Amino acid sequence: MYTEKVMDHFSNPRNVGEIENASGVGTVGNAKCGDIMRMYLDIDETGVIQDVKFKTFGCGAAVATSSMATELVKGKTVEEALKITNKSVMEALDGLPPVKVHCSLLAEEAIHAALWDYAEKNNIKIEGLEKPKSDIHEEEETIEY
Amino acid sequence: MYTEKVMDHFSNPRNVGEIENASGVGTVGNAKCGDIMRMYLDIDETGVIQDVKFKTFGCGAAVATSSMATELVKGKTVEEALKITNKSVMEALDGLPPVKVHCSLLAEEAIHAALWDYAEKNNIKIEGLEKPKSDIHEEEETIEY
Amino acid sequence: MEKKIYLDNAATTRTRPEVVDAMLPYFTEKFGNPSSVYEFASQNKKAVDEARGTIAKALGADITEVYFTGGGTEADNWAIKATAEAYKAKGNHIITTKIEHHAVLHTCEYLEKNGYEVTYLDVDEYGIVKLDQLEKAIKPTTILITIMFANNEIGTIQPIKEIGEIAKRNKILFHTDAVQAFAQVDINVNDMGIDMLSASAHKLNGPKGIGFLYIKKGVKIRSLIHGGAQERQRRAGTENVPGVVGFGKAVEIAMATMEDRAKKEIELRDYLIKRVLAEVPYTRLNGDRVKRLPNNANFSFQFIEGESLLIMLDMNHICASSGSACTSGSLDPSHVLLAIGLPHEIAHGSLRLTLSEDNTVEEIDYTVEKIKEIVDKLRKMSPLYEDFTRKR
Amino acid sequence: MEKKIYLDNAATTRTRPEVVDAMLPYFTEKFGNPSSVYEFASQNKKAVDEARGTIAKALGADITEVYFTGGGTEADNWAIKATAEAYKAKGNHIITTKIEHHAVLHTCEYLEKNGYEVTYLDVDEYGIVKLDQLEKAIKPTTILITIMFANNEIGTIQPIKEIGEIAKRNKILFHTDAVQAFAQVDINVNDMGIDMLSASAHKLNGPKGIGFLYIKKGVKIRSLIHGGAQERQRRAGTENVPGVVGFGKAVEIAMATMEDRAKKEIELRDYLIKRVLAEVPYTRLNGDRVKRLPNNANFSFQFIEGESLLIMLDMNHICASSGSACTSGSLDPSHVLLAIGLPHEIAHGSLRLTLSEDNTVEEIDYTVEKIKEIVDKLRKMSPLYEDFTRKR
Ligand SMILES: Cc1ncc(COP(=O)(O)O)c(C=O)c1O
Ligand SMILES: Cc1ncc(COP(=O)(O)O)c(C=O)c1O
Repeated sequence: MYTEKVMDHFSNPRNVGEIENASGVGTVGNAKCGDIMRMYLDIDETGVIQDVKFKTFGCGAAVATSSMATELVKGKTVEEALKITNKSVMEALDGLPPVKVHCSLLAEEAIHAALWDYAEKNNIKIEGLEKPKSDIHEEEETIEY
Repeated sequence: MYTEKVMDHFSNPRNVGEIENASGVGTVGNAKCGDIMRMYLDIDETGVIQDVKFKTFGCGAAVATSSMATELVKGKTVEEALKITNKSVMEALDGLPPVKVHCSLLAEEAIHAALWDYAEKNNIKIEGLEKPKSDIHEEEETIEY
Repeated sequence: MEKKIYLDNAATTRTRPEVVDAMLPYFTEKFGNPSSVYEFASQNKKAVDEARGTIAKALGADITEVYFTGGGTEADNWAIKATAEAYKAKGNHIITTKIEHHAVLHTCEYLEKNGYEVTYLDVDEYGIVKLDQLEKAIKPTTILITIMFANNEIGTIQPIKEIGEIAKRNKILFHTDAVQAFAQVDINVNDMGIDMLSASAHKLNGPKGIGFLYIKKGVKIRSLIHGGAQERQRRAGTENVPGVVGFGKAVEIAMATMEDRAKKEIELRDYLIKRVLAEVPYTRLNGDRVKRLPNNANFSFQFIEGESLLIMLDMNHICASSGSACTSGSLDPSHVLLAIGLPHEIAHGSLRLTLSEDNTVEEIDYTVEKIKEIVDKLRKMSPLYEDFTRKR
Repeated sequence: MEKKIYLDNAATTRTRPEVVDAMLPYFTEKFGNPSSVYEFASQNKKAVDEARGTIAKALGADITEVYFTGGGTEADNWAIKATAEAYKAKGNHIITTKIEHHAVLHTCEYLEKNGYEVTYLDVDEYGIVKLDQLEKAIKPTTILITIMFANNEIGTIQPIKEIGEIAKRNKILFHTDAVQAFAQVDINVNDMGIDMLSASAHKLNGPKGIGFLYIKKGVKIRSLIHGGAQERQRRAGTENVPGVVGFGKAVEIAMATMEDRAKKEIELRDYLIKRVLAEVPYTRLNGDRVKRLPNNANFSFQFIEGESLLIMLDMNHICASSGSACTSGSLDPSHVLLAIGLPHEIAHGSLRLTLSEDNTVEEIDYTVEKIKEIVDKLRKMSPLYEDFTRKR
């Protein structure tokens, strides 16, 4: 079902984790659809993404696209990061099964959401970045075990 | 599908043939249904069936019931022959598949038709014998080869 | 049992040992459910798609256009019922022929009871559809033409390409029941304008219980069997993996050997036909002399009845058929033989012999001798023959 | 491939070698069409009826009440659609549950689009139908109650006898999808008031592509597949003789070993459940603790997603399932888990392990260790777990 690259990024995901006091954090997706991605960015004063971490609740493709997305943004400037699309993530993974394409969209949105957070925190406007619409729009009730 | 008795009477049918100047001949069934039976009876002055022959166009069951019917009537008086029913023919054959029961009816009717012919020829009335309704009711058109 | 002579390959065929060998691993080793995500099962998905690809290639179709079913009958039912349903808004008229297999005929009769109108086209004395009648039968409400590729009883092959053109010109869907024709004669769904095509594995040395429906891309048709998302959501139910794999293997072999096989069968068939017609009097060949399946011979022997003939052949270890297998036991003579104009009594006396490449000249010789003996014996007991000889 | 641990017997099972052995002669030797009149083929008719007899006995039914189909899905479709059609004059209301297999659910949805009304009953948190709700749902127009015997995801066994009594009291036909239950738990159609019952061979170590529908004598129901006169004129299509024979053999063995097998499976299952619940925090068992199939365990692991878990298990050669196999790949969480009240995020994190008698304690131990490792790893990457630990 998945390409070798996807399987590689799924079994050995790069940049899993959190960043304390990150420059920007974005969380997209929702539990109802079964995918939640959170991306942490550490951006220096020159606007270069020095570090990136992610956490993902989701299928193999969701994990792999998150992992690949972090690799793609690392070392990039904010402007360059903005140009990373779901297509570039997919291509970098040698493709995804049709039913999993939405996962790559989520990765794109996660980057945008983290950048948006960074912009808001620093009170700057990033050209071409819109407020991401996807987010955990409903907290699911928790149940007792 | 068929009992051993049926197969025996089918593969070695008894009394196949014609009787010249038979006392009575009866033909029942029609080509449309795929079964035609003709029975020849040779009846002596005392009303005893001295000889019997048949010809049948039909399936295995039709042939076997005809054959069995001839065995059952041979040596019987007209009155006794009249008592032979399709059930007695079937029983004598150890049964027939449900779709083939109509063949045994045909055998009963063939006996009746031959007796009717005998009665008509001799201008007598046989108690309990009605004019058989079944007969070749339509000559099929023949086709060229 | 003594060695039998099997001459009923239109009823069903022997599954090839190579086919069984191909199937075997999928029972006890690679037994996973193709829909499962794990590697162990996804190899089965691949195996299913490989078979699908082999079949698509044999039809000149795309791999996404082949949908597996539980047999030819299901494929026929699916094509006809689901089209009727999907195109209800457009119309309620279906055109078919009088000589279809019961899988098509009874499905059409079912639809007639449910508000559809069905035209059953006549055929000529050789069993060929009259194209002008077909054209005339088309109405604004016609949504489907379903005409079999080759007939199972008399082997007649229809002018499928011409029918496809008529269907296309009138923008009507065209389904063909190719259960007897697939992998026996050349078929190209695109060249022939076929929108849907049914086939069944056990007619071509594959296993029983597996068939397919070809559905041209873009043809909207509903599901017949609802449930899981198998077969691109069009036919639910856990895939019969061994069956599919066996089907694929059978098609692979049948396509590779088609030409040689047909040549061999035609030679043997023609020898059989020639001898029977020459040596058994009052006998006719049913169906078209040329436009017929390579392996089919169908005779009518006047004055005798088919079942008796079959049983006596059986007693001589010859397996043959009168009407189609699934209707023997019924008392009606074959609807196909009646449709080509045979009177009842002659239709009753018909014999179908359908060969395979494994049959030999010796078998055919033996069979002809036995036919002669048996026909003679049965005629001697036939009141119809008695009448006939008296009249002469 | 390294030795795999197969824990997905609800998706499909390994065909038993004895079953394959029983089938084999019917491919290449006794390959005749059971409808043919000759001796060579009539032995196949006998073989089919022997299998039918074995199955009838397993149900406490009469041999004439068992009709072979191309699988469980077809049997479900047949029972529901054909009843709907046959009893149209009486009413248009059908009662089922929210936790049926898609073979039933999607068939009901299809009927809804065609003028029928369907009530989907709730189940309690263990997946058991509420009998009082069932009683209340019955209307004068109700023609069919279709409730599964045992659920394929969470293994819950329904109070079938009680449902049968309610159906009988209200003179409504009762169909049960017993695809997961047949030959796994005791079934007697007469004692339980079952009018129709579906089953599928590949769930009980038989071959894929063969199932049956039990139809009680006197139940009038139409055909789903029209054509030849097979299966007492109720289900057309050349009989899948090897499939039927394999089904018969599988049932024979499954019935003979049922008691011992269940005992063994229950022991292993309970060991698995006990360990997982004790050793993996934030985990729940789905389904009823007692009224469940002997081989079914279904867990939800909070904060993680099922597919990831499955793939990682697969990388460790463990075959398991989240929702039902035929819907994996879909993005919706299991409708069954939602119906028992799980929130979406938890439904997404479910794992179904379904054992066979061949599984060992060692395999279970290994599996539990792997589950622990993987769940831990996935939680460490889960934003939901992060939020949860932060909140604490
Ligand atoms: C022309 C034709 N159509 C349909 C069928 C039905 O195929 P199956 O019996 O495999 O369902 C057959 C054979 O029985 C056939 O010969
Ligand atoms: C409860 C239930 N019903 C129906 C089916 C469908 O059976 P099949 O896939 O054999 O058609 C299955 C299995 O897939 C099942 O588990």
